[in-house]
Amino acid sequence: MGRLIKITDGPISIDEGLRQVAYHSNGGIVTFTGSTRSSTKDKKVKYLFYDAYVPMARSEMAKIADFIAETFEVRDIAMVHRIGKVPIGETSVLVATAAPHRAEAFKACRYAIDTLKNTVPIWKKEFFEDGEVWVGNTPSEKPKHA
Amino acid sequence: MGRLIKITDGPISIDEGLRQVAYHSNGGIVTFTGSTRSSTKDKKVKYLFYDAYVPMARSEMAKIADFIAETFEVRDIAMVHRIGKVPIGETSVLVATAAPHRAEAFKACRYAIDTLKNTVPIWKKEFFEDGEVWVGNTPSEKPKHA
Amino acid sequence: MSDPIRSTNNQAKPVIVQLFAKAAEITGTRQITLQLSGEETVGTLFRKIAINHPELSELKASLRFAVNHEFSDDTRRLHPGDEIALIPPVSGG
Amino acid sequence: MSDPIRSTNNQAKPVIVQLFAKAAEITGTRQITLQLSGEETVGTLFRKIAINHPELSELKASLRFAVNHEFSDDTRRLHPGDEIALIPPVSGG
Repeated sequence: MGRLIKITDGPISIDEGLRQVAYHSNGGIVTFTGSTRSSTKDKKVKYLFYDAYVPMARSEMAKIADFIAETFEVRDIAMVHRIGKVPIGETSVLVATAAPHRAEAFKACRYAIDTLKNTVPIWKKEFFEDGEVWVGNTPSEKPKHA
Repeated sequence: MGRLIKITDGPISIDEGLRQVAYHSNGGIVTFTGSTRSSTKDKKVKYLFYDAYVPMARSEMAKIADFIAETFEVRDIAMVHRIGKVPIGETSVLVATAAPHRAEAFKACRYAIDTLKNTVPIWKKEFFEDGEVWVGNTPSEKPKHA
Repeated sequence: MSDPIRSTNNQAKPVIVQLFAKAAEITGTRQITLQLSGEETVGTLFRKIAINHPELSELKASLRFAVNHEFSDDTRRLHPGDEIALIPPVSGG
Repeated sequence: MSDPIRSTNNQAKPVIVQLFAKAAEITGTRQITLQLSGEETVGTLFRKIAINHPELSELKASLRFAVNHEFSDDTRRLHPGDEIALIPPVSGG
Protein backbone atom coordinates (compact mmCIF):
# COMPACT_ATOMS: atom_id res chain seq x y z
CA MET A 1 0.00 0.00 0.00
CA GLY A 2 1.53 3.25 -1.19
CA ARG A 3 0.36 6.25 0.74
CA LEU A 4 0.98 9.98 0.63
CA ILE A 5 -0.67 12.20 3.25
CA LYS A 6 0.56 15.74 3.06
CA ILE A 7 -0.28 19.26 4.10
CA THR A 8 1.84 21.79 2.30
CA ASP A 9 2.13 25.56 2.05
CA GLY A 10 3.45 25.40 -1.51
CA PRO A 11 1.93 24.43 -4.86
CA ILE A 12 0.56 20.89 -5.12
CA SER A 13 2.41 18.65 -7.54
CA ILE A 14 -0.08 16.45 -9.34
CA ASP A 15 2.80 14.40 -10.69
CA GLU A 16 3.99 13.66 -7.17
CA GLY A 17 0.51 12.51 -6.16
CA LEU A 18 0.23 10.29 -9.22
CA ARG A 19 3.73 8.86 -8.84
CA GLN A 20 2.89 7.89 -5.28
CA VAL A 21 -0.12 5.83 -6.35
CA ALA A 22 1.13 4.64 -9.73
CA TYR A 23 3.15 1.73 -8.49
CA HIS A 24 0.31 -0.78 -8.43
CA SER A 25 -1.83 1.00 -10.93
CA ASN A 26 -2.70 -1.94 -13.11
CA GLY A 27 -6.22 -0.81 -13.84
CA GLY A 28 -6.50 2.83 -13.17
CA ILE A 29 -5.94 5.88 -11.10
CA VAL A 30 -8.78 8.26 -10.27
CA THR A 31 -7.76 11.75 -9.26
CA PHE A 32 -9.78 14.60 -7.85
CA THR A 33 -8.27 18.06 -7.87
CA GLY A 34 -10.06 21.06 -6.47
CA SER A 35 -9.42 24.68 -7.12
CA THR A 36 -11.41 27.86 -6.82
CA ARG A 37 -11.67 30.19 -9.74
CA SER A 38 -13.98 33.10 -9.12
CA SER A 39 -16.22 31.47 -6.57
CA THR A 40 -19.43 33.43 -6.20
CA LYS A 41 -21.76 34.78 -8.85
CA ASP A 42 -21.48 38.44 -8.02
CA LYS A 43 -18.28 38.79 -6.00
CA LYS A 44 -14.84 38.38 -7.49
CA VAL A 45 -12.49 36.37 -5.28
CA LYS A 46 -8.94 37.77 -5.29
CA TYR A 47 -7.29 34.84 -3.55
CA LEU A 48 -7.85 32.23 -0.88
CA PHE A 49 -6.31 31.49 2.45
CA TYR A 50 -6.48 28.11 4.17
CA ASP A 51 -6.02 27.64 7.91
CA ALA A 52 -5.51 24.14 9.33
CA TYR A 53 -5.14 22.27 12.60
CA VAL A 54 -2.22 20.46 11.03
CA PRO A 55 -1.59 17.44 13.31
CA MET A 56 -5.31 16.64 13.56
CA ALA A 57 -5.82 17.23 9.84
CA ARG A 58 -3.07 14.70 9.10
CA SER A 59 -4.61 12.25 11.51
CA GLU A 60 -8.10 12.63 9.99
CA MET A 61 -6.65 12.19 6.50
CA ALA A 62 -4.88 9.04 7.67
CA LYS A 63 -8.21 7.73 9.04
CA ILE A 64 -9.78 8.23 5.62
CA ALA A 65 -6.91 6.34 4.00
CA ASP A 66 -7.24 3.53 6.55
CA PHE A 67 -10.98 3.23 5.94
CA ILE A 68 -10.44 3.13 2.19
CA ALA A 69 -7.79 0.44 2.48
CA GLU A 70 -10.20 -1.69 4.53
CA THR A 71 -13.33 -1.02 2.50
CA PHE A 72 -12.34 -0.76 -1.13
CA GLU A 73 -9.93 -2.76 -3.24
CA VAL A 74 -7.65 0.24 -3.40
CA ARG A 75 -3.97 -0.31 -3.03
CA ASP A 76 -2.62 3.21 -3.07
CA ILE A 77 -3.88 6.61 -2.05
CA ALA A 78 -2.54 10.13 -2.05
CA MET A 79 -4.22 13.01 -0.22
CA VAL A 80 -2.60 16.43 -0.34
CA HIS A 81 -4.00 19.73 0.88
CA ARG A 82 -2.45 23.13 0.42
CA ILE A 83 -2.68 25.74 3.19
CA GLY A 84 -1.79 29.40 3.52
CA LYS A 85 -2.42 31.80 0.66
CA VAL A 86 -3.59 30.08 -2.54
CA PRO A 87 -3.92 32.03 -5.79
CA ILE A 88 -7.19 31.68 -7.69
CA GLY A 89 -7.15 28.73 -10.08
CA GLU A 90 -4.36 26.85 -8.33
CA THR A 91 -5.00 23.41 -6.91
CA SER A 92 -5.93 23.43 -3.22
CA VAL A 93 -6.58 19.72 -2.81
CA LEU A 94 -5.58 16.49 -4.53
CA VAL A 95 -6.92 13.00 -3.90
CA ALA A 96 -5.67 10.10 -6.00
CA THR A 97 -6.67 6.46 -5.66
CA ALA A 98 -5.27 3.51 -7.57
CA ALA A 99 -6.97 0.15 -7.88
CA PRO A 100 -6.97 -2.89 -10.13
CA HIS A 101 -10.66 -2.23 -10.87
CA ARG A 102 -11.62 1.26 -11.82
CA ALA A 103 -15.04 1.06 -10.14
CA GLU A 104 -13.27 0.75 -6.78
CA ALA A 105 -10.88 3.58 -7.58
CA PHE A 106 -13.82 5.87 -8.44
CA LYS A 107 -15.74 4.96 -5.27
CA ALA A 108 -12.70 5.38 -3.06
CA CYS A 109 -11.75 8.76 -4.55
CA ARG A 110 -15.30 10.04 -4.17
CA TYR A 111 -15.48 8.80 -0.59
CA ALA A 112 -12.13 10.39 0.25
CA ILE A 113 -12.93 13.88 -1.03
CA ASP A 114 -16.46 13.87 0.42
CA THR A 115 -15.16 12.81 3.81
CA LEU A 116 -12.19 15.16 3.71
CA LYS A 117 -14.56 18.08 3.22
CA ASN A 118 -16.62 17.00 6.23
CA THR A 119 -14.08 15.89 8.77
CA VAL A 120 -10.62 17.30 8.13
CA PRO A 121 -9.99 20.47 10.19
CA ILE A 122 -9.03 22.83 7.38
CA TRP A 123 -10.75 26.16 6.73
CA LYS A 124 -10.99 28.32 3.65
CA LYS A 125 -11.20 32.09 3.63
CA GLU A 126 -12.13 34.01 0.51
CA PHE A 127 -10.63 37.44 -0.02
CA PHE A 128 -12.66 39.87 -2.13
CA GLU A 129 -11.85 43.40 -3.26
CA ASP A 130 -13.93 44.76 -0.39
CA GLY A 131 -13.81 42.13 2.31
CA GLU A 132 -13.15 38.58 3.34
CA VAL A 133 -15.16 35.65 4.63
CA TRP A 134 -14.51 32.27 6.19
CA VAL A 135 -16.33 29.65 4.16
CA GLY A 136 -18.37 27.21 6.18
CA ASN A 137 -21.90 25.95 6.35
CA THR A 138 -23.22 28.29 9.02
CA PRO A 139 -26.82 29.36 8.42
CA SER A 140 -25.80 32.63 6.81
CA GLU A 141 -23.30 31.24 4.34
CA LYS A 142 -23.01 28.05 2.36
CA PRO A 143 -19.81 26.48 1.10
CA LYS A 144 -19.04 27.78 -2.36
CA HIS A 145 -16.81 24.89 -3.15
CA ALA A 146 -19.06 22.07 -4.29
CA MET B 1 -16.86 24.26 -23.10
CA GLY B 2 -13.20 23.34 -23.29
CA ARG B 3 -12.54 20.12 -25.10
CA LEU B 4 -9.48 18.07 -25.92
CA ILE B 5 -9.90 14.91 -28.01
CA LYS B 6 -6.59 13.43 -28.97
CA ILE B 7 -4.97 10.26 -30.22
CA THR B 8 -1.22 10.40 -29.92
CA ASP B 9 1.73 8.09 -30.48
CA GLY B 10 3.81 9.79 -27.81
CA PRO B 11 3.58 9.97 -24.00
CA ILE B 12 0.38 11.44 -22.57
CA SER B 13 0.82 14.71 -20.74
CA ILE B 14 -1.45 14.75 -17.72
CA ASP B 15 -0.71 18.43 -17.28
CA GLU B 16 -1.97 19.15 -20.78
CA GLY B 17 -5.19 17.27 -20.09
CA LEU B 18 -5.71 19.13 -16.84
CA ARG B 19 -4.88 22.51 -18.33
CA GLN B 20 -7.48 21.93 -20.99
CA VAL B 21 -10.25 21.39 -18.45
CA ALA B 22 -9.01 23.68 -15.69
CA TYR B 23 -10.42 26.88 -17.10
CA HIS B 24 -13.87 26.56 -15.54
CA SER B 25 -12.81 24.28 -12.76
CA ASN B 26 -14.53 26.03 -9.93
CA GLY B 27 -15.49 22.89 -8.07
CA GLY B 28 -13.31 20.12 -9.23
CA ILE B 29 -11.65 18.06 -11.86
CA VAL B 30 -11.92 14.27 -11.89
CA THR B 31 -9.25 12.45 -13.85
CA PHE B 32 -8.94 8.83 -14.82
CA THR B 33 -5.60 7.56 -16.04
CA GLY B 34 -5.05 4.01 -17.11
CA SER B 35 -1.83 2.13 -17.43
CA THR B 36 -0.82 -1.51 -17.50
CA ARG B 37 1.88 -2.70 -15.19
CA SER B 38 2.33 -6.43 -15.31
CA SER B 39 -1.16 -7.41 -16.41
CA THR B 40 -1.71 -11.10 -15.81
CA LYS B 41 -1.01 -13.16 -12.72
CA ASP B 42 1.44 -15.60 -14.24
CA LYS B 43 2.72 -13.93 -17.39
CA LYS B 44 4.97 -10.91 -17.39
CA VAL B 45 4.01 -8.31 -19.96
CA LYS B 46 7.03 -6.70 -21.62
CA TYR B 47 5.21 -3.89 -23.34
CA LEU B 48 1.94 -3.00 -25.04
CA PHE B 49 0.98 -2.01 -28.53
CA TYR B 50 -2.23 -0.16 -29.38
CA ASP B 51 -3.82 -0.20 -32.83
CA ALA B 52 -6.59 2.26 -33.69
CA TYR B 53 -9.02 3.20 -36.41
CA VAL B 54 -8.01 6.79 -35.87
CA PRO B 55 -10.72 8.86 -37.61
CA MET B 56 -13.53 6.73 -36.20
CA ALA B 57 -11.90 6.63 -32.76
CA ARG B 58 -11.84 10.44 -32.75
CA SER B 59 -15.45 10.57 -33.84
CA GLU B 60 -16.54 8.09 -31.14
CA MET B 61 -14.64 10.07 -28.51
CA ALA B 62 -16.34 13.25 -29.71
CA LYS B 63 -19.74 11.52 -29.35
CA ILE B 64 -18.90 10.67 -25.75
CA ALA B 65 -17.95 14.30 -25.11
CA ASP B 66 -21.18 15.50 -26.75
CA PHE B 67 -23.28 13.15 -24.65
CA ILE B 68 -21.53 14.29 -21.48
CA ALA B 69 -22.04 17.95 -22.31
CA GLU B 70 -25.78 17.31 -22.79
CA THR B 71 -26.27 14.99 -19.84
CA PHE B 72 -24.05 16.17 -17.03
CA GLU B 73 -23.24 19.61 -15.73
CA VAL B 74 -19.74 19.26 -17.05
CA ARG B 75 -18.15 22.19 -18.77
CA ASP B 76 -14.87 20.77 -19.91
CA ILE B 77 -13.60 17.38 -20.95
CA ALA B 78 -10.30 15.96 -22.13
CA MET B 79 -9.95 12.47 -23.62
CA VAL B 80 -6.54 11.33 -24.78
CA HIS B 81 -5.49 7.87 -25.91
CA ARG B 82 -1.98 6.77 -26.75
CA ILE B 83 -1.37 4.34 -29.62
CA GLY B 84 1.64 2.42 -30.92
CA LYS B 85 4.14 0.90 -28.53
CA VAL B 86 3.51 1.81 -24.88
CA PRO B 87 6.02 0.84 -22.19
CA ILE B 88 4.67 -0.90 -19.09
CA GLY B 89 3.54 1.56 -16.43
CA GLU B 90 3.11 4.51 -18.79
CA THR B 91 -0.30 6.11 -19.19
CA SER B 92 -2.30 4.75 -22.12
CA VAL B 93 -5.49 6.71 -21.56
CA LEU B 94 -6.52 9.93 -19.83
CA VAL B 95 -10.02 11.23 -19.23
CA ALA B 96 -10.54 14.47 -17.32
CA THR B 97 -13.85 16.16 -16.56
CA ALA B 98 -14.36 19.50 -14.87
CA ALA B 99 -17.61 20.62 -13.30
CA PRO B 100 -18.87 23.09 -10.73
CA HIS B 101 -20.22 20.14 -8.70
CA ARG B 102 -17.90 17.26 -8.09
CA ALA B 103 -20.69 14.66 -8.18
CA GLU B 104 -21.26 15.52 -11.84
CA ALA B 105 -17.54 15.46 -12.61
CA PHE B 106 -17.25 11.98 -11.08
CA LYS B 107 -20.29 10.64 -12.96
CA ALA B 108 -19.12 12.11 -16.26
CA CYS B 109 -15.57 10.78 -15.92
CA ARG B 110 -16.84 7.30 -15.08
CA TYR B 111 -19.27 7.37 -17.99
CA ALA B 112 -16.55 8.53 -20.37
CA ILE B 113 -14.00 5.83 -19.54
CA ASP B 114 -16.63 3.06 -19.41
CA THR B 115 -18.00 4.08 -22.79
CA LEU B 116 -14.58 4.61 -24.32
CA LYS B 117 -13.65 1.05 -23.45
CA ASN B 118 -16.82 -0.25 -25.13
CA THR B 119 -17.18 1.84 -28.23
CA VAL B 120 -13.93 3.48 -29.31
CA PRO B 121 -12.12 1.41 -31.99
CA ILE B 122 -8.77 1.00 -30.27
CA TRP B 123 -7.11 -2.36 -29.61
CA LYS B 124 -4.46 -3.42 -27.14
CA LYS B 125 -1.88 -6.12 -27.72
CA GLU B 126 0.20 -7.50 -24.89
CA PHE B 127 3.73 -8.67 -25.62
CA PHE B 128 5.16 -11.38 -23.36
CA GLU B 129 8.58 -13.00 -23.31
CA ASP B 130 7.20 -15.92 -25.28
CA GLY B 131 4.33 -14.56 -27.28
CA GLU B 132 1.76 -11.87 -27.83
CA VAL B 133 -2.01 -11.55 -27.65
CA TRP B 134 -4.68 -9.08 -28.71
CA VAL B 135 -6.77 -8.22 -25.68
CA GLY B 136 -10.50 -8.40 -26.23
CA ASN B 137 -13.49 -10.14 -24.76
CA THR B 138 -13.63 -13.14 -27.03
CA PRO B 139 -14.63 -16.35 -25.23
CA SER B 140 -11.03 -17.51 -24.82
CA GLU B 141 -9.63 -14.33 -23.37
CA LYS B 142 -10.97 -11.60 -21.11
CA PRO B 143 -9.78 -8.01 -20.98
CA LYS B 144 -7.02 -7.70 -18.41
CA HIS B 145 -7.50 -4.02 -18.06
CA ALA B 146 -10.34 -3.50 -15.60
CA MET C 1 -24.03 15.38 -51.60
CA SER C 2 -25.08 14.31 -55.11
CA ASP C 3 -22.33 14.78 -57.62
CA PRO C 4 -23.63 14.43 -61.18
CA ILE C 5 -20.22 13.75 -62.67
CA ARG C 6 -19.35 11.01 -60.18
CA SER C 7 -22.77 9.45 -60.13
CA THR C 8 -22.44 8.51 -63.74
CA ASN C 9 -19.33 6.55 -62.70
CA ASN C 10 -20.96 5.00 -59.63
CA GLN C 11 -20.49 1.44 -60.78
CA ALA C 12 -16.78 2.02 -61.18
CA LYS C 13 -16.10 3.46 -57.74
CA PRO C 14 -14.90 0.76 -55.34
CA VAL C 15 -15.47 0.42 -51.63
CA ILE C 16 -12.58 0.28 -49.19
CA VAL C 17 -12.51 -2.25 -46.37
CA GLN C 18 -10.28 -1.49 -43.38
CA LEU C 19 -8.99 -4.23 -41.10
CA PHE C 20 -7.51 -3.74 -37.65
CA ALA C 21 -5.80 -5.56 -34.81
CA LYS C 22 -6.43 -9.32 -34.94
CA ALA C 23 -8.41 -9.06 -38.19
CA ALA C 24 -5.48 -7.32 -39.89
CA GLU C 25 -3.01 -9.76 -38.39
CA ILE C 26 -4.67 -13.02 -39.37
CA THR C 27 -5.43 -11.84 -42.90
CA GLY C 28 -2.06 -10.15 -43.34
CA THR C 29 -3.72 -7.05 -44.75
CA ARG C 30 -5.00 -3.73 -43.40
CA GLN C 31 -6.98 -2.65 -46.44
CA ILE C 32 -8.97 -4.33 -49.18
CA THR C 33 -10.42 -2.51 -52.20
CA LEU C 34 -13.49 -4.13 -53.75
CA GLN C 35 -15.97 -3.43 -56.49
CA LEU C 36 -19.61 -3.70 -55.45
CA SER C 37 -21.62 -6.11 -57.58
CA GLY C 38 -25.22 -4.92 -57.59
CA GLU C 39 -27.15 -4.70 -54.30
CA GLU C 40 -24.70 -5.45 -51.55
CA THR C 41 -24.94 -5.18 -47.78
CA VAL C 42 -22.23 -5.24 -45.14
CA GLY C 43 -23.08 -8.93 -44.64
CA THR C 44 -22.77 -9.97 -48.26
CA LEU C 45 -19.55 -8.03 -48.62
CA PHE C 46 -18.10 -9.72 -45.53
CA ARG C 47 -18.92 -13.16 -46.93
CA LYS C 48 -17.17 -12.21 -50.17
CA ILE C 49 -14.05 -11.17 -48.22
CA ALA C 50 -14.17 -14.30 -46.07
CA ILE C 51 -13.96 -16.49 -49.18
CA ASN C 52 -10.51 -15.05 -49.87
CA HIS C 53 -9.57 -14.75 -46.18
CA PRO C 54 -11.07 -17.81 -44.46
CA GLU C 55 -9.16 -16.93 -41.26
CA LEU C 56 -11.86 -14.28 -40.67
CA SER C 57 -14.58 -16.89 -40.08
CA GLU C 58 -13.33 -17.66 -36.58
CA LEU C 59 -13.62 -13.96 -35.72
CA LYS C 60 -17.06 -13.51 -37.24
CA ALA C 61 -19.05 -13.94 -34.03
CA SER C 62 -17.10 -11.20 -32.27
CA LEU C 63 -16.75 -8.75 -35.16
CA ARG C 64 -18.66 -5.51 -35.42
CA PHE C 65 -18.83 -3.44 -38.58
CA ALA C 66 -18.60 0.25 -39.32
CA VAL C 67 -19.57 2.12 -42.47
CA ASN C 68 -18.13 5.57 -42.97
CA HIS C 69 -16.96 5.72 -39.32
CA GLU C 70 -20.33 4.70 -37.83
CA PHE C 71 -21.13 1.33 -36.29
CA SER C 72 -23.50 -0.42 -38.68
CA ASP C 73 -25.67 -3.48 -38.88
CA ASP C 74 -24.68 -6.16 -41.36
CA THR C 75 -27.96 -5.58 -43.19
CA ARG C 76 -26.84 -2.06 -44.09
CA ARG C 77 -26.94 -1.39 -47.83
CA LEU C 78 -23.58 -0.31 -49.30
CA HIS C 79 -22.88 2.38 -51.83
CA PRO C 80 -19.89 2.98 -54.08
CA GLY C 81 -17.18 4.86 -52.22
CA ASP C 82 -18.22 3.62 -48.77
CA GLU C 83 -15.51 2.92 -46.23
CA ILE C 84 -16.25 -0.30 -44.37
CA ALA C 85 -14.32 -1.44 -41.28
CA LEU C 86 -14.09 -4.79 -39.54
CA ILE C 87 -14.02 -4.06 -35.82
CA PRO C 88 -12.75 -6.83 -33.53
CA PRO C 89 -13.67 -6.51 -29.82
CA VAL C 90 -12.21 -3.19 -28.76
CA SER C 91 -9.79 -3.04 -25.85
CA GLY C 92 -8.76 0.57 -25.51
CA GLY C 93 -8.08 2.07 -22.14
CA MET D 1 1.60 5.99 29.43
CA SER D 2 1.62 6.55 33.25
CA ASP D 3 4.40 8.80 34.42
CA PRO D 4 4.77 8.68 38.23
CA ILE D 5 6.79 11.91 38.37
CA ARG D 6 4.30 13.90 36.32
CA SER D 7 1.22 12.41 37.92
CA THR D 8 2.14 13.90 41.28
CA ASN D 9 2.07 17.29 39.55
CA ASN D 10 -1.22 16.65 37.76
CA GLN D 11 -3.05 19.57 39.34
CA ALA D 12 -0.40 21.95 38.11
CA LYS D 13 -0.38 20.87 34.48
CA PRO D 14 -2.60 23.10 32.36
CA VAL D 15 -4.70 22.27 29.32
CA ILE D 16 -4.10 24.00 26.02
CA VAL D 17 -7.00 25.26 23.93
CA GLN D 18 -6.39 25.79 20.22
CA LEU D 19 -8.52 28.15 18.14
CA PHE D 20 -8.72 28.25 14.36
CA ALA D 21 -10.18 30.19 11.49
CA LYS D 22 -13.17 32.30 12.53
CA ALA D 23 -12.80 31.31 16.19
CA ALA D 24 -9.20 32.53 16.21
CA GLU D 25 -10.13 35.67 14.33
CA ILE D 26 -13.00 36.88 16.48
CA THR D 27 -11.16 36.17 19.73
CA GLY D 28 -7.85 37.50 18.45
CA THR D 29 -6.03 34.47 19.81
CA ARG D 30 -4.95 31.06 18.50
CA GLN D 31 -4.07 29.50 21.83
CA ILE D 32 -5.31 29.70 25.42
CA THR D 33 -3.63 27.97 28.36
CA LEU D 34 -5.93 27.15 31.27
CA GLN D 35 -5.74 25.40 34.61
CA LEU D 36 -8.46 22.80 35.17
CA SER D 37 -10.45 23.37 38.34
CA GLY D 38 -11.65 20.01 39.56
CA GLU D 39 -13.92 17.91 37.36
CA GLU D 40 -14.18 19.67 34.05
CA THR D 41 -15.66 18.65 30.73
CA VAL D 42 -15.22 20.13 27.27
CA GLY D 43 -18.54 21.92 27.84
CA THR D 44 -17.63 23.51 31.19
CA LEU D 45 -14.24 24.55 29.82
CA PHE D 46 -15.86 26.18 26.78
CA ARG D 47 -18.22 28.18 29.00
CA LYS D 48 -15.24 29.36 31.03
CA ILE D 49 -13.49 30.53 27.85
CA ALA D 50 -16.65 32.18 26.53
CA ILE D 51 -16.82 34.37 29.63
CA ASN D 52 -13.55 35.97 28.62
CA HIS D 53 -14.30 35.76 24.88
CA PRO D 54 -18.02 36.46 24.51
CA GLU D 55 -17.59 36.66 20.71
CA LEU D 56 -17.49 32.85 20.78
CA SER D 57 -21.15 32.57 21.81
CA GLU D 58 -22.38 33.36 18.32
CA LEU D 59 -20.25 30.49 16.98
CA LYS D 60 -21.33 28.00 19.66
CA ALA D 61 -24.07 26.30 17.64
CA SER D 62 -21.71 25.51 14.79
CA LEU D 63 -18.59 24.61 16.78
CA ARG D 64 -17.27 21.09 17.17
CA PHE D 65 -14.61 20.13 19.71
CA ALA D 66 -11.55 17.96 19.60
CA VAL D 67 -9.51 16.57 22.46
CA ASN D 68 -6.00 15.34 21.68
CA HIS D 69 -6.72 15.43 17.93
CA GLU D 70 -9.98 13.45 18.12
CA PHE D 71 -13.46 14.89 17.69
CA SER D 72 -15.10 14.80 21.12
CA ASP D 73 -18.44 15.37 22.71
CA ASP D 74 -18.80 18.34 25.03
CA THR D 75 -19.52 15.93 27.89
CA ARG D 76 -16.01 14.51 27.61
CA ARG D 77 -14.07 14.66 30.86
CA LEU D 78 -10.80 16.59 30.62
CA HIS D 79 -7.45 15.71 32.12
CA PRO D 80 -4.39 17.83 32.82
CA GLY D 81 -2.23 18.17 29.73
CA ASP D 82 -5.13 17.65 27.29
CA GLU D 83 -5.10 19.60 24.06
CA ILE D 84 -8.57 20.91 23.27
CA ALA D 85 -9.53 22.50 19.94
CA LEU D 86 -12.49 24.62 18.91
CA ILE D 87 -13.42 23.50 15.40
CA PRO D 88 -15.60 25.87 13.35
CA PRO D 89 -17.38 24.32 10.34
CA VAL D 90 -14.62 22.93 8.18
CA SER D 91 -14.29 24.04 4.57
CA GLY D 92 -11.27 22.28 3.20
CA GLY D 93 -11.17 21.13 -0.37
